[in-house]
Amino acid sequence: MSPDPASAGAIAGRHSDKICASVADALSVVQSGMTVMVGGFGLSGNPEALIRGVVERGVRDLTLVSNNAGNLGLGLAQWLRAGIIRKVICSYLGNNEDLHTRMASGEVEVEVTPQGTLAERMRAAGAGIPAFYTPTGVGTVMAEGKEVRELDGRAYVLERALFADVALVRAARSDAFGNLRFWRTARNFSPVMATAARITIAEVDELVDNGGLDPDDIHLPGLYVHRIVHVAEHDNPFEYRTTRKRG
Amino acid sequence: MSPDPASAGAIAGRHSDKICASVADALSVVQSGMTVMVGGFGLSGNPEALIRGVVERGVRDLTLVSNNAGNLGLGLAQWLRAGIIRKVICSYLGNNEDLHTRMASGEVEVEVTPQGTLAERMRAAGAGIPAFYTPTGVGTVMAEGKEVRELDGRAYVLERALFADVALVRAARSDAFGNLRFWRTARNFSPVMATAARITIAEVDELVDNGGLDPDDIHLPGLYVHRIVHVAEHDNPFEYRTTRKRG
Amino acid sequence: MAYSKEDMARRAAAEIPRGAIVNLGIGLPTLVADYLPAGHAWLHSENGLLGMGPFPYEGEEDPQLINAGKQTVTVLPGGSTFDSASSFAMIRGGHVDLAFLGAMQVSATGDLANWAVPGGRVMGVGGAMDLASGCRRVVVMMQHATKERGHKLVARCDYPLTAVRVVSRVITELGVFDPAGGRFRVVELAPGVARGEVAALTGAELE
Amino acid sequence: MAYSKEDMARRAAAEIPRGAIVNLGIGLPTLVADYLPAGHAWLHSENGLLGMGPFPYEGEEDPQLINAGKQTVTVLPGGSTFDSASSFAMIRGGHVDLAFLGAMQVSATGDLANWAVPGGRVMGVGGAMDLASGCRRVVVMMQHATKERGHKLVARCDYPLTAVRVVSRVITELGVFDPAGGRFRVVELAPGVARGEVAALTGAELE
Repeated sequence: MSPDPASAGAIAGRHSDKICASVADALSVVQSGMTVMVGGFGLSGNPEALIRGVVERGVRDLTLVSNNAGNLGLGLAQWLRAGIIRKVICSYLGNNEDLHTRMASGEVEVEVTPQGTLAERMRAAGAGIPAFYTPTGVGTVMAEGKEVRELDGRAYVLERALFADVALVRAARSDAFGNLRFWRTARNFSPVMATAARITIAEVDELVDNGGLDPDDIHLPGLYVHRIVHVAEHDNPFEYRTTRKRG
Repeated sequence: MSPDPASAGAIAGRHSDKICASVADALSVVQSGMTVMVGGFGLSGNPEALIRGVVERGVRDLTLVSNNAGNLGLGLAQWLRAGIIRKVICSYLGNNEDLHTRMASGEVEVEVTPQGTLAERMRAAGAGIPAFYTPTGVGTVMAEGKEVRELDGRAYVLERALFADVALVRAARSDAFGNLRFWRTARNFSPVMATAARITIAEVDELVDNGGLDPDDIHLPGLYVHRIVHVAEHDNPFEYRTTRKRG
Repeated sequence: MAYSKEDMARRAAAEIPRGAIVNLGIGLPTLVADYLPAGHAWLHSENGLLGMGPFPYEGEEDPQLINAGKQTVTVLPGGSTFDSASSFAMIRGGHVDLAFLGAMQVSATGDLANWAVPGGRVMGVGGAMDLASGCRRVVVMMQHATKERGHKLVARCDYPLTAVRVVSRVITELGVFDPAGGRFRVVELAPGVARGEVAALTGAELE
Repeated sequence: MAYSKEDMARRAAAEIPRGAIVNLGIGLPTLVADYLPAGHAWLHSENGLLGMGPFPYEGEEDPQLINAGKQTVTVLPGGSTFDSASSFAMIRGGHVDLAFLGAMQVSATGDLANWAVPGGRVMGVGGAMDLASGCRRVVVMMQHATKERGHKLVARCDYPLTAVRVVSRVITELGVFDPAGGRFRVVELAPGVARGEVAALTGAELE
């Protein structure tokens, strides 16, 4: 497909020929300095090949929006190790040493947002809602510097839509138009990220023809997806492998 | 099930034994003066048995929230003919004579809202968002009496969440917990209405055991559904039956 | 010779880039679908359908598969269904590239009036305001003037507004016109239509 | 004799009405699941799962089926998966009946501090603020005091707040306590625990 479907003007059709031959091809629109949303919850549901591909592409100064920023040196921690992140907007750092080190040194700026507010800000961006009131964070540091307003006797904080240049998501199945299905809790932030980004790139485990998915069975309609790359193999690492004994 | 699951206190479990033996049983929580949301787009996807059942129940002074209020004497026009509606909040009246007559006589108050704003106000109610800014309606009568605010150089109007006491929805398939699947464009407002109402009653074409629906295949999770009634037969009237010639 | 309705629909179809997401309003705009090559663009219907196909063959109508005009339709391979809040999130969020809408009045600054006649029956607004203010580009298709030769392309709308400064282009039986800051720029005239004739039927200056 | 962790979990489970939607925070609250009869309540995990089941049998772990603590879990019949915005809409919208959360401090007016230690490492807030302010009822499970016998049930939190006036009940190894407008109401004491002992370890008056 052409290098940047978005550069051809506001209403240029962006919904043809989405299938890319390689990860590098799919990522050809990603530039240094961009804000990039990456789906996944911890190490689960990560677009693994796209994450590696961004490092290989050599872009830098990225603002990363993701619930976490990798962990245990895996996933998005690879971006931290490669030194290509300027800022992280996330809800949870945990014991991600790669992030703690770089935050302490000042290399990476970190903005922490409540997880539900993070999701809703992206949902708002995708839905054309520039701002909304939420009870989350009222009376806490999260409300500092923001408008707080009482409505029907309860206080709410005004939160703004959160946009991105690019979203990288992982899906279990896609058709040629980019209608996506996710597997179990790998869905998490990916659908709203796809709505909030100017360009969404989907790494899909399985790719089928249009018609291969029933219209009622689609988690994310293809009008939110602009580039598709089929990646059959994934590491799917466990973050905490917990089991019970067979009784 | 017990008469009113909501009356047992704020955190009383409302998610057991949802299956009702009859339409009348399912509707036993509906009282005069309530605000009732009803799913469907025109005559498509209507909860037909519940609509009839509300008339038979004899409640009145209802505030109806629905995209339309029936048409051609069918669907919710039955409520108009029965004289049980005090107010309608809708986006489109069209040539619904039953509504025009009663609006003209002053029997029924009509509040018109843009269709997308109607949907988003219900989505907000369900999602704990008391108010949001939208570009829809700025510079029109829809913005009169509402706060208009400029954000990043564009004007937006503040819209408020829209709640209901009860939502009546129709689904193609439900399990015992009330996880719902809809058929094609019969989905329309039903999912957001279910989130915005204190009690949601679902009329379902097919009822299966828990486990009969895959967790990834659910359009509306059962935590938004409180009463289920299985209704196998529906009229499914056509509003405008348009066809093409076989060529 | 002025454009026929079919000419207008064909001309409108030429506005649609390949791979666009398009919403067709009720009335004249619905004819545009007939002039779209297969696979060229994706039709969105605000009641919760993307990838809308033509009317069904007789005997295959599904009362639960309809468009925003409540007509029975079909869904194409690659199509999807969704709820109303999701559908209008697409519209409001700028994910629908192009809307073709009917109109009663369009102003030379792009204001649109297409939902209510002063003193007329209250029909409601449906999705018109959402479409007009949300879609990336709005093209109006309408008769150039009323039956009584009253102006519909005007300096300032006196009908209730649908949205302010949203119309990019107007296609009428007399030609194609762009609101341009107080005047209408003449993009093209239908074959045999004289500029003077258009000027007389237009309530704002032509450019 | 103070409550064991298992006693605390059993006591917490007794707070759950049949048919409730429940979110269990990380740490102590996760133990509550072990004391829920099958089918009694529905567990919600904020990363996008309702109807969460126990840990999988060895060999059946799915790295793409996890809870909010990133542990592998299972899904029960009747369960559903959804995206994060939908999941937090459930929480914020008051559709989750009950949350059990850990805490560093709880004030006698129900303020909760459970996400950051002053001067400590920035761990982030995750879903704690959303859960605390959104769920219909918040029950805290924690040790009554710090290892150094510092107060955790306090008159006023001096740790960064998670949410204001949200905690209905606190379950500790010493008993069950309700924030009650500036004092803690003693709901019950663990067997053999003296009121004076609790008073010494509590930073606000008991009632």
